[in-house]
Amino acid sequence: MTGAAVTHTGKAARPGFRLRPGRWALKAAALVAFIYILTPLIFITWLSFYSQEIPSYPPQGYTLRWYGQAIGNQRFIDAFVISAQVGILATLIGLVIALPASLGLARLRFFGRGAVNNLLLMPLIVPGIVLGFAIYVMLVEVAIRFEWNMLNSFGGLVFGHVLLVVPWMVRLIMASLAGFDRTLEEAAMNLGANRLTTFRRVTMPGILPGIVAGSMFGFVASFGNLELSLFLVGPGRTTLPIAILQYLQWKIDPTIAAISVLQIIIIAVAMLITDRFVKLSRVV
Amino acid sequence: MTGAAVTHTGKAARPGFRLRPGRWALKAAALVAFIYILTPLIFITWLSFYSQEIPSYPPQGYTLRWYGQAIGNQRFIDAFVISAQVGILATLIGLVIALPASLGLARLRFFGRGAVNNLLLMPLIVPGIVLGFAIYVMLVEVAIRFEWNMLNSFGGLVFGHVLLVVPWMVRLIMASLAGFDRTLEEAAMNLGANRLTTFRRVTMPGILPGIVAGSMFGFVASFGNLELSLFLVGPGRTTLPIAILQYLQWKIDPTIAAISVLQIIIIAVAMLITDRFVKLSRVV
Amino acid sequence: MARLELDRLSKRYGDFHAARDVSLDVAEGEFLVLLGPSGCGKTTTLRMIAGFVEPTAGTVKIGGRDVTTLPPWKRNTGLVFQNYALFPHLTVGQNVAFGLEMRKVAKAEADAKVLDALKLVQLDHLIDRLPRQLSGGQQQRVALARALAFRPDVLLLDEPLSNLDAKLRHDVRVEIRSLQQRLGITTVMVTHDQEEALTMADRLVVMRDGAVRQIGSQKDLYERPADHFVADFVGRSSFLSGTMAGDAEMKTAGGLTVRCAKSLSGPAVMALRPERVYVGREPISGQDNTFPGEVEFVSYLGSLIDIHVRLSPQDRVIAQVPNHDSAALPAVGDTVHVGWAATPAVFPADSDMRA
Amino acid sequence: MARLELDRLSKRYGDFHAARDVSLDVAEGEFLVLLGPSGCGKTTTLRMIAGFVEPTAGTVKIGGRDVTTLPPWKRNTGLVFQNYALFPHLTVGQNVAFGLEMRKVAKAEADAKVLDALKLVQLDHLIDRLPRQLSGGQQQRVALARALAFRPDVLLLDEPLSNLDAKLRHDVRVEIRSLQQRLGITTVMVTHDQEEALTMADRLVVMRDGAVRQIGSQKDLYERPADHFVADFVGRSSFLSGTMAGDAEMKTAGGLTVRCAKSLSGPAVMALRPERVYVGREPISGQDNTFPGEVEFVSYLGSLIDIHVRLSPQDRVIAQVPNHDSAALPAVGDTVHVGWAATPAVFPADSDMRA
Repeated sequence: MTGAAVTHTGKAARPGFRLRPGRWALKAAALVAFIYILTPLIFITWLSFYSQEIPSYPPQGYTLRWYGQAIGNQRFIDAFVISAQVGILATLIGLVIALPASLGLARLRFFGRGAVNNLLLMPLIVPGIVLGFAIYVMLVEVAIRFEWNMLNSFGGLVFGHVLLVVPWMVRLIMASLAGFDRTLEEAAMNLGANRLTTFRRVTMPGILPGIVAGSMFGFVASFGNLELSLFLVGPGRTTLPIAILQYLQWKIDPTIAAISVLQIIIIAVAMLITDRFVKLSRVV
Repeated sequence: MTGAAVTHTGKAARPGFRLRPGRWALKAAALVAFIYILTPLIFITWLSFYSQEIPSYPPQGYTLRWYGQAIGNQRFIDAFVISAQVGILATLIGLVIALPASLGLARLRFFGRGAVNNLLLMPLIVPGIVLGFAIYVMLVEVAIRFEWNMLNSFGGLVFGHVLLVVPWMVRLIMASLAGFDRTLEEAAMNLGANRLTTFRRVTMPGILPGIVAGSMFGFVASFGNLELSLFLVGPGRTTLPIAILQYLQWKIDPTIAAISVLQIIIIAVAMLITDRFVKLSRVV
Repeated sequence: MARLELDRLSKRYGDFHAARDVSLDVAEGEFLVLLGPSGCGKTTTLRMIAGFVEPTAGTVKIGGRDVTTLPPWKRNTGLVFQNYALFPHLTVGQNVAFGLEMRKVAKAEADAKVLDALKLVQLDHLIDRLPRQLSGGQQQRVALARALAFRPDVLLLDEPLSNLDAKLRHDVRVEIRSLQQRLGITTVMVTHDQEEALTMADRLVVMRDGAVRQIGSQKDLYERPADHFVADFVGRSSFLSGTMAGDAEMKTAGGLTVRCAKSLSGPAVMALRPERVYVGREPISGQDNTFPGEVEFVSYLGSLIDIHVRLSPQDRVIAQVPNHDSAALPAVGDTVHVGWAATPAVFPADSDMRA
Repeated sequence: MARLELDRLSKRYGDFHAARDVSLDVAEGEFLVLLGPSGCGKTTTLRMIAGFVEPTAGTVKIGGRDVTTLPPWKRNTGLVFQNYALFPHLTVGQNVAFGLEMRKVAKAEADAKVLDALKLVQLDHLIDRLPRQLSGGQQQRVALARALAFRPDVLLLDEPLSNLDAKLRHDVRVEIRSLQQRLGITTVMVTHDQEEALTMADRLVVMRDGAVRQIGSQKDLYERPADHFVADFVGRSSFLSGTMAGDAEMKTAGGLTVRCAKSLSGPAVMALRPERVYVGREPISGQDNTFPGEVEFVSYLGSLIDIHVRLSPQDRVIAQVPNHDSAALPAVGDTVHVGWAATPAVFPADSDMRA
């Protein structure tokens, strides 16, 4: 018992001594990265409280007015609702596809497994505009060929967004599966659980972190997507990023800053909640 | 020696028998996910060979003309060069920031480490339009305050794209570091290598997969980005995704399909090459 | 609490035979140990009994019922895994209750049985803990309780002690063995540790390359090993190699003529248990073989002392003497005499073995 | 090839003492083994010698030079890691050359030394292989060659055999030991395996809870253990616990009066080595203590047989008899007599120890 304690303490101290200059340099680098990413967020937050309408320096005063405008704007509210609906639906459909697909990819050896695996990465890295145009073309062809018009429909939008959600989920669920001890499944079967019960009672709880994190990231990827939606939204069915873009084409005032800050807060809260259940830094 | 062989064979056979129905279901699910992602890509490829200018069905014939148009279009060529330059510069700057930051985050315990870690995830999940607007606002404020106008400059564009590159790199380098056996560093130091030599001769080769994959993903994320660039490009300095968007606003013909296919091919080739050095499915 | 019969059980992966024609008959309440180096097929055999590996040929019967084609969850075996495999998200009590729950045992009855099982391993006070809050030894005992709670027909132990530290291992050995005897449950254990096997088993099975080499009691294996491999793997031996010269006589590589109690022909190997080799200042009387030699190495092993004696450039034997208080030990370089009785432990040389 | 001196070396992590006042003096060419259970501070001590852990207090001297504040790369020690830590992207030859390269040895000379080092471990034919193409035993030998190639002042071995399988471990022990003797290199090895420690060491250091409990030869530790812990950890013992009753007499928990060869007072524990306990049908003559008892358990261990005899409900001793051919062994339930000489192995009871 003491043994374990000692070994751990010993390991925590690994980096050894006389490494302090190096340590400070590394900490400084982490700080630079931190500031680099934080600065734009600080500026936009600052701007969202400016009292003047045209961004300039110095601020003439501070106000909460823009938040009121952002929350009160019916176009933004409608767009937010659409984005949320699309994101939730796409996440649910994505889960139905991604969970068994991840299990298959993680556990079975079959011809073309590596190819499938790499292909599932593609939506993460193919330019959004290319992917959006590809889906657009597909829906056009389907509409012409089968006279089934998904173009500019809610269904088409969700269909496209599922494509954004699945890769995130597959990645994160597979990461969880990689860390899952399969002898637990054998133990369950030995104790009398059939395959389905084993999955429900033992495998699922074990990979829940990956499922939660995958759903969170999938939802957020869908919620914030602009490029795909550009091709797929229909009249009167605008997602939040498009509503923001449209607003910006018309005028630039701190309303957009306010609505951006609100989105960042919502996402940060979602991350913190997820992080309580799943150490994101471990799973992502 | 025989021992090892046996154990491995034994493990490969783990899933056991009488599980065949389940296996087929999982393979089918992986296939569905595969087809889901593949279909849009197939459609856009098909379209790029249509001989008629207006997408319709059935195709009236096939041609390579659109590829010629895509490659011959000076606007696309210029935009491609800009995108490549921005991507490469952002990747290099990103590497300088991300490599020490990853080392610091992976190896040191300091106050706020978890926060920095999660913050570095944010650019992956904060909506691109929000991030783009935030950088835009920041550059505006900096321009007003310090009279240093990065807005609509090449430098500003690169600055923004570094923000896209860093999170990918940090993730992937940290994943490599997590799998790196630190006793190798102790071995090197014991053999007489100082800290720098140890890093160069032992640590670097060990985490090279993460660095390569991180650079690849970072570059691709920068190359394909639309939202950030929308706010940051200047007159006569258009990135490829923006050039495509502008072209699409003007007309929809298979040229865009052709240029999309070209991009997909370039990215796929980059992935395959990277995959030769680094098993992407292991590191991403 | 049932008889377990394996009949010519085999498992092939392509060209590789993980198990070949393994036939065993384990009596009700017997404690059988499968012993062998890694890769000998012992784990494959255990996994075929539990139902995780499908045999290529042969049958498994538990309590007279052929279970060869049944999935693991219909076999009613209790398996204790090497890494314990406790469900990390369930408490100790829920872990132990799992098997009962799968068998749809009523809540009240299950609760009582869980408590009984935990009392057996003296951990009933930890019923609400999570596995990660327990020490390795405690986890091991919970795994045992979990495997016993639903009264399996056969208890299967897969190197259950290999993750425990040395001192604890000694205690747990005795605990498991006495629990098994108290419950009278048919048990098959797999191990590569011969001391563990010798102390716990009613009967032992030595395996190699997928095949059974010898089945017998501790005494059978030690005193009458079936071949060169068993003589080397079970207990310590020193070996003399040479060629059979005539009736019950071997000519060693170094030219000594050694009497033995078995007739063979061709290249052969003689196994000598170190405690049956006597050392003295004078030729050893009353032994069939006695040779002079030079002490090459004296190894102090606590209760025992090993004396390595070189009889010729090619022949070396080890004699073991108990470490009694006043023993005047020979020193390295001394000339001594060693002697031993003619032994039947002479085998055709096994080409796979180091001599 | 230098003397190694540790003077009151200590390492604290907050309230936790990983090592306390460890003082050792290792002579040139000596093979010293640090022995103890996990967490006893042996690895921390080794890491302080190698320079990976900064001592809170005390000094490390190698060849008379104080290296306490030098970084690892300026210490000239050769460390063999438990997991070998071979550089996976370098060949065997490049691995072995690494230390020479760091010392800027000219290419031709370095090549010759690499070959020499690999010949020492008989692996010169594998010079162009990558580590992953080698077996565990071969990797271990490459690690040894790498640590020796640049002629370190001190060779440090961190449980170098724990990742090898049992049979191989025996061979490698002898190999390392004879190589060390041939090169005459000062060596410190860390292990938790007492058999390994006993067979390899010139001198042993038993550690517990960060502190040195006893330093001495095999014989010192076995025959004159310093305390309860050492008696338990090194070699096998059975223990009688009780209270000192008078001059060199202990009253056991079960009420027996036992003579010993040391005077103490208060609660005490007597350690009995099983080979010094004699069993017979009659009271044992010529021994200071002799008691009747009932045979509780007979354990067949190959060359040895353990007989567990219960003397009273609270007192049990283990007698070990060599497994000679015609020994008529007592059976479980028999009444026998056991006897042993008055021993100085009586210690104040250690509250941390199981009795």
